Amino acid sequence: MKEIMMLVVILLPIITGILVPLLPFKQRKHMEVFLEGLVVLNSLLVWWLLTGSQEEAFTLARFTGNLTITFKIDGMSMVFAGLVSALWPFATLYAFEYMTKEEHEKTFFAFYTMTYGVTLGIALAGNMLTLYFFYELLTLVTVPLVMHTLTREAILASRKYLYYSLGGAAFAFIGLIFIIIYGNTTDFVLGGVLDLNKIGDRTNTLLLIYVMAFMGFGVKAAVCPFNSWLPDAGVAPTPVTALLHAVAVVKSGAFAILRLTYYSFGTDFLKGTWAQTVVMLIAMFTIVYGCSRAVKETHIKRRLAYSTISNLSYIVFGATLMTPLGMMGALSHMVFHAVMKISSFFCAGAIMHQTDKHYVHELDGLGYKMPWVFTVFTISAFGLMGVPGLAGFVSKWNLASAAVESGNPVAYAGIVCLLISALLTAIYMLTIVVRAFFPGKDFDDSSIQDIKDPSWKMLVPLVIFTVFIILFGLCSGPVVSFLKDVANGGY
Amino acid sequence: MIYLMLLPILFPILMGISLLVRKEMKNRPALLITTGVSLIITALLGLLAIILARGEMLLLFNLTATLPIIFKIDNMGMVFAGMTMIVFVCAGFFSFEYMKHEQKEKRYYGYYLIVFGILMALCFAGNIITFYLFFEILTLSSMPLVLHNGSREAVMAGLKYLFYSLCGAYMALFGLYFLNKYGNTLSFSEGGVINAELAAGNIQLLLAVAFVMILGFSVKAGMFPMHAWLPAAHPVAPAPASAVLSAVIVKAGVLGIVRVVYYLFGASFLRGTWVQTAWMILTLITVFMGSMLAYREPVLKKRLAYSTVSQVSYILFGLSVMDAGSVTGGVLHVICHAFIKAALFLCAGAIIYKTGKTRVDELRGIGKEMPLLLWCYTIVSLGLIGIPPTGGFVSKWYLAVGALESGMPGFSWVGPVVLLISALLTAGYLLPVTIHGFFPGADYDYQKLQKKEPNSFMTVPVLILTVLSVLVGLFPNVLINFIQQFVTKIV
Amino acid sequence: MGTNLFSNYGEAVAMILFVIGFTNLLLQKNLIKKIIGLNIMDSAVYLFLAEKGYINGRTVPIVVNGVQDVEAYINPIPSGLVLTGIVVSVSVSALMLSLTIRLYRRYHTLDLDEISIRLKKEGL
Amino acid sequence: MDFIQNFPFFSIILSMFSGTVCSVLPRKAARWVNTIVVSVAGILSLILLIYLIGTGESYTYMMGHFPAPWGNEIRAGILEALMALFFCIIMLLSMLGGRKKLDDEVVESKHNLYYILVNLLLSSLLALVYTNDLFTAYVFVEINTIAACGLIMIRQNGRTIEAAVRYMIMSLLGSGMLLLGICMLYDLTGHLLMSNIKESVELIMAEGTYHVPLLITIALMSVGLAIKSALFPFHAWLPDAYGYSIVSSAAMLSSLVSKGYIFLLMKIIYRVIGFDVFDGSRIIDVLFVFGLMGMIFGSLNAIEENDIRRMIAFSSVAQIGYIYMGIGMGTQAGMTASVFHILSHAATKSLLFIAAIGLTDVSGGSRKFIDLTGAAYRNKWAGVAFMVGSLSMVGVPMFSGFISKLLFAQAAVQNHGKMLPALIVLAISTILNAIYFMKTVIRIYTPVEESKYESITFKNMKLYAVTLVCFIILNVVLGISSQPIVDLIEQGLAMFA
Repeated sequence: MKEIMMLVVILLPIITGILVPLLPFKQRKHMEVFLEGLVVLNSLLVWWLLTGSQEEAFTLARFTGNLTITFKIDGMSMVFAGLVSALWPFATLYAFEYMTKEEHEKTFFAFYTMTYGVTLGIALAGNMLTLYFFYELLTLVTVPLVMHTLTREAILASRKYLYYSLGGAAFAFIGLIFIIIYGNTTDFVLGGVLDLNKIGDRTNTLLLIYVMAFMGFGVKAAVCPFNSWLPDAGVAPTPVTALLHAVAVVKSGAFAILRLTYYSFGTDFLKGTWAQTVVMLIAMFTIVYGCSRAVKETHIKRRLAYSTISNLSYIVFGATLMTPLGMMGALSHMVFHAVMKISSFFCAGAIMHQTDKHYVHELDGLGYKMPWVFTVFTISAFGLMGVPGLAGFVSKWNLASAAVESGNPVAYAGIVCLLISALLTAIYMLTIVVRAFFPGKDFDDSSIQDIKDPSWKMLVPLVIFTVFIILFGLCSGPVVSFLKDVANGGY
Repeated sequence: MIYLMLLPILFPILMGISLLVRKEMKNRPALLITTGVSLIITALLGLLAIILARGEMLLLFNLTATLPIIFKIDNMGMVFAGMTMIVFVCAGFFSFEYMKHEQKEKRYYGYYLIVFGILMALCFAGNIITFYLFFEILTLSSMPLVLHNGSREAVMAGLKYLFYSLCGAYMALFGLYFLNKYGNTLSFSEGGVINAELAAGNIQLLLAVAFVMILGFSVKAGMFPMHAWLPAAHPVAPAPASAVLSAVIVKAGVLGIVRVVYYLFGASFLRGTWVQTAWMILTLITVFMGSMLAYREPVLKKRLAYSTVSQVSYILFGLSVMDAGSVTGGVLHVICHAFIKAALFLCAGAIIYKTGKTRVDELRGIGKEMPLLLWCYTIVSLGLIGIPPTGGFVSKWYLAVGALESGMPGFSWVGPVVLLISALLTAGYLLPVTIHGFFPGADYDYQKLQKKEPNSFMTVPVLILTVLSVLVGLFPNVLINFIQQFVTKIV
Repeated sequence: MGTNLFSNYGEAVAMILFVIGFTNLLLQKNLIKKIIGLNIMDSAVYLFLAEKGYINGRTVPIVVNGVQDVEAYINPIPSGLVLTGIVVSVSVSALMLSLTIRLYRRYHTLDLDEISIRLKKEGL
Repeated sequence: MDFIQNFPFFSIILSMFSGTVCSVLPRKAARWVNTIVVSVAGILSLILLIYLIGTGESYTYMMGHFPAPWGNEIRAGILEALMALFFCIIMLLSMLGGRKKLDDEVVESKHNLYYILVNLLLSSLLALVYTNDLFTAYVFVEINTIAACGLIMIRQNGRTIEAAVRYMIMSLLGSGMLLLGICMLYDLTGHLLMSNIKESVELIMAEGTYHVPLLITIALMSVGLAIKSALFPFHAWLPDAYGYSIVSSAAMLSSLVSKGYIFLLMKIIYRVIGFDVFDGSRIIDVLFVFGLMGMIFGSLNAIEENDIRRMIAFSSVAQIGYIYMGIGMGTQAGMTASVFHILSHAATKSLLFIAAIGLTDVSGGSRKFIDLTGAAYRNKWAGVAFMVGSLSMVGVPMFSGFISKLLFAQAAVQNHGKMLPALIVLAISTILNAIYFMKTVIRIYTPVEESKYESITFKNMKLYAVTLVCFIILNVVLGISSQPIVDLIEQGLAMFA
């Protein structure tokens, strides 16, 4: 029974999305109710699935040979699916308010909702092929969202996004092939499925392939040098940028990397090889690179996008530690960063929506006009910096202590990168905050007299996310221990 | 009873927040009363906590599974706490008058109270995590004090302060990660927490870590090479704020170093290593350089800021010697310097408030205009130079003697020499104000002279501080015995 | 090697002819010359076949006065192949020629490259 | 012997005669005859396929009463039957899909001629598939060439004639080499029937004599066929030929004619020379390298192209490169992948051509991308079809392209020497495919404010839409339930050897 439910939670949003343009809604409100209702329902279903007892794998279709489309719920899928399904309803709610200013929102909501299903597909994928399949699908359903505004740069951005992702997939595909050939099975098994007898003396080739596949999936996780699509994709409406380019899409890239490293190639095969060093260095470089670009950037959303790039590489760095602790750190940052970044993106969106200001230097003194938004933004900024008592600190702590535990000198250097990036994060986030709250002596707020906080639809998600940032920060015990179980193969 | 120690922390913070969120209040007296009362109450609560909850340990909650938030009032903490309370109350009352000619008083008092609470928390922190938590929040919450007047210069200085301190904080955090692995526990315990068998083989690594942590905290303490923020940040703040910054907040860095060196790594672990040598060299450089710069500095407040740089490094030098006597001297100098520097800044503030003069060469005849103030100034200056019978003399005496007794090759005499030279320089940069103030010279026309003695809001705090600094010098034994008895435990 | 070459000079000539025809068909600009090249190439192959099919001192497998024993005749299949091949090449050359005529009617030239340049100009 | 065993012969002869009949019938009748014949041939081969799966072994069928080695033979195995079936399906669909264009673009008087040519093409293809005799193969290759040339130039304008001439020249070069190769082989072995030749080739190899001539022969034949099937760098004629002939011709040329030659080559490799001998020769590496280069350069040309039809044509250069790469790997798996790719590419490419024509029609007949903006909204069916085709080409799962990519990659992994180049080029060419196909898809789905072209509704393109749907279904079937087909191919290859 529950096996079928896995399929249902994936298909329900997709069907809903297809229905949205077809159904004749009397007025916008009806559509809102319809969508929100179904999304919430789906999320509830997902949570019901996750909290339920362990289920068998469910095989949907069968490609050539033993390649199947299979769904299974294991620890990682619980984390990712839970995360996505927790965020989506809020994001949708926020989108209703935001999209009032945009055109043909029906198509937007159609694809937006379909993406939900596809992302769940990635989360629940039971083997590499399924993951790959939904990974490709994700690219396709999100492209219309990127090119939604249909401006020239939107189209260019969507093209770039498409080329990068499909190209990345092409390399990930090679990895897939090797897992098929050299693995006992393509299913995800913590610790890897490679059959060492089959490999024989071709270890180096396989490592090379691993690096290729890593870079392939890394395109979505925006590792250097394949990250330039992400800031460009910021032309999309903010709900997209916030949820997809801070959580769903990019995290699915990181998710895929985790799957590849821990569940397919296996850490004991990769650990201590040159491949590990290479990917770790890539991650470290990206961490610093993203931050420094963010500091240079003056467009708010692009700045946040760059910050996302570096934060994603935190996750990737955790993954490349190739220890259970590292995975735990990666997962925790995956969750916590999602909450923090989505709230900061929503703040940026709210600012744009209320004031049509897009650049940092335009924000002077807005802090007192939109106190809610900017308080939330400040908190998320502190969180991203890793101020103790907020979510960011915990995940960074996990990552860094995992790096220390791993005893790998490169990882020590990685800690330095983490801290440098924390400092840069402080620079690029707090300059915004300071501008907003301390506009300077001779600043006249006549120009921004009539600016005020957005309506509840936008504020509710913001506040809730903030609460979660603080909660995770103060008593992250349960979450972290759960993640630790996941990383150690519990569930 | 044990929760008592939370009151002096939470009460001012809550008061401050309530002040911040409350909308601009019209009648000034109400604001002043609230602030004043809460200052007094906080001080009393602090006293109460010290008396009643002393030596007890309070585990508040766990940040993560392994990171408890612990409060513990030990002797070292008491010393710093007492110093903090006195200075804060004095400076607070001083600002009631001073802040008349600044806007946004409410915001100022709000942050002032918050900083007070956080400093108390720092003093009472029972483990390094708690300390680090409040250390970072201290930076964030004291920044508004720096950039209070919102001028471009102030904002820049504020950001500089912020980024330097964060940089330091993150260096400390870097060490934290390693302590987490190589230490038995993270809570402060006399003689260090390093786990011998874990540390075996990683000594060099740990030494490097220790050095990084010392550097990190020494950023707040304005030690060379990370001192550049201090001369920029302290002078731009309102005078009472700079008094607090210079007298107390820099001491947070000192406290951090004390905690790291004597309560985490342990003196025995570091004594005689390259870390001690390098650290000592840095302190000596700072001592000399600070006085030198102060000597060349025309603007009074900047000059005082530089003097802070040099004086705090006296303390650090004392600590770096790791000899009972010198450490005692250092801790004693913490107190003396706090009183003295606060007094000096308040004087400078009073002068600016009354006459608007900032440069030393403008101050000719100031002694005729406000004799009482200048007398206080002169007395505390003598103290800072280290002329008996003021407090400064005692502390410096202990510093020098300790250095000599420590018998370190070279430094045992290089240190005292440097201190001596710097003392001379101190005389060189402080006394000219007195001299020109009282003996304006023949061409000073006494017709234009009118009394500008500020009202008691300003004079009383200055007087109190002066008297205290003298008292420390006159009856040092009480303090010294108290300090020595716990210093001997940790050295 | 040399001796072998001399002993079956027929095949050698066929090969040379084939190469000549091939290069003509490939490199000539002029369509007619290309077609001639084509024919040379084909006939070279037929020559080759015929040469291989002929055995010294035997006669064509055509029954005139009573069937003699098999040794008297050469293998008929190559000759059959040659005939078929000739038919094919005739038809092909006919097609080519007709195409050439069409092109010439349109563009009044036999130079293929020039034609394609014209086409570019037409921008069709 | 069962009656069903006659079917190959029937289908060949039927289509040939119907071709001649078409010349005298009126236009509509001719069209019907053509349609019926193609479908009948399809059905026949389907029955044959089922029959063969039942018996599980191939058979040779004696033409006339001369037994081997004198007589002429037809051979039918699972693979042959499958190919024949597939060719019929594709041809039928392309004819239906292109019918409207035929009426628009070709003068009435030429229609009969067109149907004649199509029937001839079909018969020659079937003959190529079924024949067991090299010389017959050669003859039908020529017939095939002539028919194809006719198909190209049926639409009378300078471009097509020029294209036809170029096509002719190239393929004549090819067939010349093929012919010479055949003759030399005959000279070496004294046989024309594939099976007999193979025996004597094995003999030669065993004795170890005549290596050089054998090598030359292999080279001549494979290069000849490679030229005819437009393997890079012999593809100069292809873009014009596919780009300017009428759509159904283009579809058939790209997905049938060249594939017919490739299939013949495979047959030669297996049934004449023997796989191991071929694998031993250098030629296989040459084919491999040319395949790789084709994959890259074809796509690069396609990216530069500004004309949708020519773009698709160039993409088939790349796809043919895939097939030759598969052959060049010299493993059974690689061969299987190539055969599967023949099918999937046939399905996808003709779909793309036909969809493209629908898009250009609603864009004022212009094939420039700038005019195609938003075409997918004006002709929804064509838009969807084109998207499906593109996704399949890019190799998105659930479509046929993905499976062939999968098979290729798996095959590549088994050949250690050629693994990395193959895989990397595979990945790169995927990216390039993505670049030009997705660019086009985004372009046609970018709405324009006020379009100057009227959009077309389902009513006035029923047949067209139906064709597209059939193509899409074909694609998806190949993509999802490919396992049985792959099994069939493997069995068929086994029967070959």
